[in-house]
Amino acid sequence: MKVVTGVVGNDIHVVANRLIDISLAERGFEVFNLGVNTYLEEFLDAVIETDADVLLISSLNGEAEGWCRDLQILKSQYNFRDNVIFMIGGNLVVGETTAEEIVPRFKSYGFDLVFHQVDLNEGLDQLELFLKASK
Amino acid sequence: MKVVTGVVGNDIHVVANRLIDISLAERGFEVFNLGVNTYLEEFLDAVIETDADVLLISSLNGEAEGWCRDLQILKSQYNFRDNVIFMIGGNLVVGETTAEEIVPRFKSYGFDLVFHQVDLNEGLDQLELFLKASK
Amino acid sequence: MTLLQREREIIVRNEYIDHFDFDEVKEFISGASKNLFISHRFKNSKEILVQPRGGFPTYDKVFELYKEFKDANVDVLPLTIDSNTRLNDYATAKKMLSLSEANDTDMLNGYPLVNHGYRTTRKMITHYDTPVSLRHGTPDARLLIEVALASGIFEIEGGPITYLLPYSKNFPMDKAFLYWKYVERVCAEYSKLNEPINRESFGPLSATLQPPAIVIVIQLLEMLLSLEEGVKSFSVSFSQTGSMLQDIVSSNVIKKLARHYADKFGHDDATINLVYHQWMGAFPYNREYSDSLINTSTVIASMIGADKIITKTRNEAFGIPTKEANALAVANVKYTLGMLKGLPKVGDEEEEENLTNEVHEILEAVFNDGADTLWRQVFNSIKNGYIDIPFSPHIINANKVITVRDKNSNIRFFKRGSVPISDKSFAFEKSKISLKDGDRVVDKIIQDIGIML
Amino acid sequence: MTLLQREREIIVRNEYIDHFDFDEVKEFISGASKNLFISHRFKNSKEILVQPRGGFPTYDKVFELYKEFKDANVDVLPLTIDSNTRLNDYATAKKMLSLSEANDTDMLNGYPLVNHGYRTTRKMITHYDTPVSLRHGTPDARLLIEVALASGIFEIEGGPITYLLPYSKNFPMDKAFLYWKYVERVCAEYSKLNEPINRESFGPLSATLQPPAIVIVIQLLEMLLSLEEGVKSFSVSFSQTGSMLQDIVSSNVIKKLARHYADKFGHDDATINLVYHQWMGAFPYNREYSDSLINTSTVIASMIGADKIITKTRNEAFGIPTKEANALAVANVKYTLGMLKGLPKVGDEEEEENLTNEVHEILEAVFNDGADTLWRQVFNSIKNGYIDIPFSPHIINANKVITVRDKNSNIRFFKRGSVPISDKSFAFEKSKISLKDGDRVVDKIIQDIGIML
Ligand code: B12
Ligand code: B12
Repeated sequence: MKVVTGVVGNDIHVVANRLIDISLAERGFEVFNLGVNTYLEEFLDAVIETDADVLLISSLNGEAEGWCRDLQILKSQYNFRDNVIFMIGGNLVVGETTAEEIVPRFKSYGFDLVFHQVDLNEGLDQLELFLKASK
Repeated sequence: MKVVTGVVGNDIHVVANRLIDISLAERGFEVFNLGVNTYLEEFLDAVIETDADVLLISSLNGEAEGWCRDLQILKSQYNFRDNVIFMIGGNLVVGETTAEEIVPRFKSYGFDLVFHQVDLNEGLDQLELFLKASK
Repeated sequence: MTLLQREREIIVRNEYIDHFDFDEVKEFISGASKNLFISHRFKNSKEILVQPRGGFPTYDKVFELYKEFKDANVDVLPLTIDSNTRLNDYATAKKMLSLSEANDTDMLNGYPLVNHGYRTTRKMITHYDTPVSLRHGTPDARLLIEVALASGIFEIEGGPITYLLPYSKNFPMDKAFLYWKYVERVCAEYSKLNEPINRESFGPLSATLQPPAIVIVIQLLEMLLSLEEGVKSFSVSFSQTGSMLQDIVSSNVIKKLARHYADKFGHDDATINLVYHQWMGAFPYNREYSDSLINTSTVIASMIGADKIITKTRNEAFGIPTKEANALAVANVKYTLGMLKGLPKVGDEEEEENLTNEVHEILEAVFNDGADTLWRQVFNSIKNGYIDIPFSPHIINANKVITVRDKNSNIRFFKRGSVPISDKSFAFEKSKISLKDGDRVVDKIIQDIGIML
Repeated sequence: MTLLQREREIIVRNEYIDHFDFDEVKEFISGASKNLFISHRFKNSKEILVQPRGGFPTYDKVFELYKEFKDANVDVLPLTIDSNTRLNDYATAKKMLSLSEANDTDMLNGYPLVNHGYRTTRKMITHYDTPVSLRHGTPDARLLIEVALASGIFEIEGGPITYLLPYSKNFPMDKAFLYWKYVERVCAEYSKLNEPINRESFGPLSATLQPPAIVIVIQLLEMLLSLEEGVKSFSVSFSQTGSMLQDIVSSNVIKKLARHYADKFGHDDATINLVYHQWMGAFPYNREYSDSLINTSTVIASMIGADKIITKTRNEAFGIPTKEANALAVANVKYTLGMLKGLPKVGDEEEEENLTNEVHEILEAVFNDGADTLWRQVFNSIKNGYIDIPFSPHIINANKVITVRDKNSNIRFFKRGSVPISDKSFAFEKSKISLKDGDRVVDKIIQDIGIML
């Protein structure tokens, strides 16, 4: 399984990104880590180039919404193969909002899995469950 | 002006009592301090004996209610001269209750001035105002 | 039958308790779980044990309180006794207990242990299998501690001085000494059966501008009076003074002198631990500030290397805390302690020397008293003002000592009264005080009482 | 006209700002209230100054934020700049500012100072008559600091290393050095007119397992680069390491070495202050614990004798704090600082010696680099990994250093990469680490990052 990952936008919070890289590798994924400060188009290009199964985006500084709300539109322009999983997690908005409010919103932007203030291991467990279920 | 003061019931919190003693004296009152652990009857006896103008009771450990709710009854048994002021202050109940709830209750027991969690200087200022007004 | 045993039989023959079965109790204690003994925890733990305060009238409410505490990862559970029981008024306690049970409101400010009895209470204590500490304030605690020990409560707080001078107006002091001698002896007896029963003194006293020298003297004397009767595990304690430096100095001195005097009096086999009370004086009417205060005292407890810390809550100024607020405080303290490891050793030579001298000077005067026993020497020393604590409600206390804070908040003797510290020591104290011209001492005292407001 | 002045004229000729009147600004600074200068406060106050973080898009919201802070008795106000301005994207900042003003929602994560301009901003700053500190993270801060200084903001945070390695992925490092040289020079110029402008370095860096030796080296180098250009008042800083002892050791060493190197390079007339950042790493998702953490770091700030403390809030893990939560944190910190007076001097000789050695060893390697100027020596040292910070997002950072915590939570070098500490120093570090057999370093690192959770 191939995963493209990185931190979206002008966000430079790198700590979780390093840990995600390690954890994905340990779980047997082939990881392409674009690092911090990566724009949505760069992510999508990388998914195409690597023929990835999963795109796992992090966002910590609250910028996620601004950078990701056009995912749906971009998805329709790119020609993804079926079953690419779009996943985002971290601290997704500025200020405080509940997950109940945020998750549906980000799903409507085109994400399959959304994790607001959720530990990465729990998120990765969920990813594996999701992968199993959609097999 | 003569004031009888002390801490009611089995309460041994003495710190405020010492300060009240000093503050009353400084304000020109003649003070009869019965100290801590004083029962209501002892207070009333002292008022009679000293011909006091004010009875100033402290209570800190939450016992005030149990010891003071019979003041009205006792007052009618003792033969006080007019204008004796009955005053109580400190931390008047166990647990937390608002002053709005407590003040009327203690007034109904026969107190003229009731101070729950109020600084003693503020209380003594109020006493002096009250004395002026009732002259 | 020993004289003591005869006295015990009389004490437990009381209309408010069921038949007291000494043999069964002996057997229970002999076989009791090690987890119930704080002396065992002290031996096997390097961490500071955390103990809150708390007690409610009914069994069920205490059971729930304990559950809340356990969820907050408490180390030692408290059992605070109601004030009627403290005055041996079991009749009123009984009445108020039934009212509390019937109406589901608290008609008592603690747990009436004697009325509940040891058979019931033991269930709760063995259920949680955690050390419980008895917090009372009872001058005549003979029956109370019999029931407590039989229930599985293996730490008894108090002492003839520390539960008298701050807690009573006129209870006869000689009686207090004799009743506490009983307590020590019973604890000593039971200590032979399993792990030792721990005794703890109450260092905070009136919790208001208490001079460390007097606090330490009292701690050492209660320790000696206890060890003298055969107690093998004893905790000295003091409360946050308001100056981090003074806490550190007090801690270094009390640890050193407790060991020194225990050994000197032939009790090298006794274990001595140090308990630190979070700020015991007037709390601010501000929950945030109270949290800050509590946290700061947790840091200090770590720095001074206390063996146990007794916690307060953010509700302190307002009233008796709910079980939730109480458990929250425990969780926060545990969190902070968890982050403090490998702290540097700190001290202050000059201050420690001065405090050590003062303690020696006062103790020398006590030991030089002509009486034939230690307790009588102590009795006389209190009566003649060698030992004199500020803000005691007790009529026997001399009330001649006046203390104020120096510019760094250390508590200093302003007037020494009859306390026999040397001129040199007193000069040291006075040299630290800076009252400006025209400053009135009473204003300074008021300000110093309200230092945390 | 000097070369610098010519560059300045060009920089301020920018479509997003109104005419920049250098003469008027000069006059304003010359006559500005002393209260606006933190350098003046440092000189005349023995207390630790308290400074929060914070900034909002609109003038009105910042004005309110400041009011809230003032009510909480703040000492130094922050002005945090939005991220577009940080990247010199004034067009976007302008658009988002109008949207924020029109819709009353925050479309920027800070104050777009350039767009607001100095004439407006100065009103607010002179109104509060309190020192303001510029918090940005801008590699090319030339225009920004011109506007800031003209507004009355007389403390500028940042530096070519500390605002680059943790904050950027690929901004060219040589440019960063040159742009910051401009900043230093302008600050130096203005420092001649009234009280000195204070420059402050950003010691927390990536805020995650940063080894004190590297932090101190970077602090000293940014200090020297600044003083070299004529700055006379400089603050070195570091953030809570997670070990009280390591904070104390770091503080003692950085204070001593900052003075040492400033003097050695001929800057005996410069004032050096120490700033302590409350915990900058991952916060718990628990407001109570966060309060405890914040309070503990306040106590540590007092113990290490910092000159200024920069505060966090109980909302840290959740998101940007409201002005109320932010002001509450300030009030609590002030409360705690108020109760900590006359603290003991603390240290640890062995640790301080080791840390001092490490700093000297790394600096020696930097100064031995063949380049002709200090900034080029530093540049080369970063490029070749002499200076290497864990968890930097910047592509130039070597990323070969690995640190873990020892059993007392001190941060230790596990791999030194190319950092030129001696074998002896490295052996000392390694000797403290106890990884059990079978322990994986990555698990240890994850645990060590989450130490406060
Ligand atoms: C360390 C830190 C920094 C360091 C970063 C150093 C670096 N280069 O990495 C420094 C000091 C430089 C910094 C700078 C800034 N920061 Co910052 N920072 C933090 C802090 C304290 C910890 C972050 C961290 O490393 N955590 C440890 C890692 C392991 O955990 P994590 O990142 O939280 O991620 C966890 C989960 O989110 C999850 N996760 C992450 N990604 C994903 C993805 C998936 C799919 C899943 C399932 C899970 C997942 O897994 C991780 C482990 O559980 C947080 C607050 C906090 N959380 O305590 C603020 C915080 C993230 N920062 C914040 C901000 C705003 C900034 C700044 C803009 C400055 C400012 N105005 O305050 C700049 C950002 C500049 C920029 N261009 O982005 C805000 C974000 C606000 C918001 N979302 O509302 C926070 C929340 C602080 C706050 N309360 O204001 N910061
Ligand atoms: C110090 C202290 C003690 C010391 C007392 C030493 C002594 N002999 O004086 C010790 C440790 C011995 C102690 C013991 C106990 N205490 Co106590 N104690 C306190 C504490 C921390 C400070 C009291 C104090 O000295 N304040 C300083 C003085 C100057 O202020 P003050 O007493 O609060 O009085 C102010 C005002 O109330 C006002 N005031 C007082 N009287 C009057 C009268 C008038 C007319 C006016 C206008 C104003 C006024 O003026 C003062 C200055 O502003 C308070 C909590 C707090 N406030 O922070 C608890 C507190 C009063 N104690 C309490 C309790 C319950 C006890 C105990 C029963 C033990 C227990 N179960 O916890 C025992 C009491 C035994 C007994 N028989 O009474 C409770 C009372 C609960 C309630 N009301 O709901 C409190 C509130 C703590 C708590 N939150 O649980 N205590």
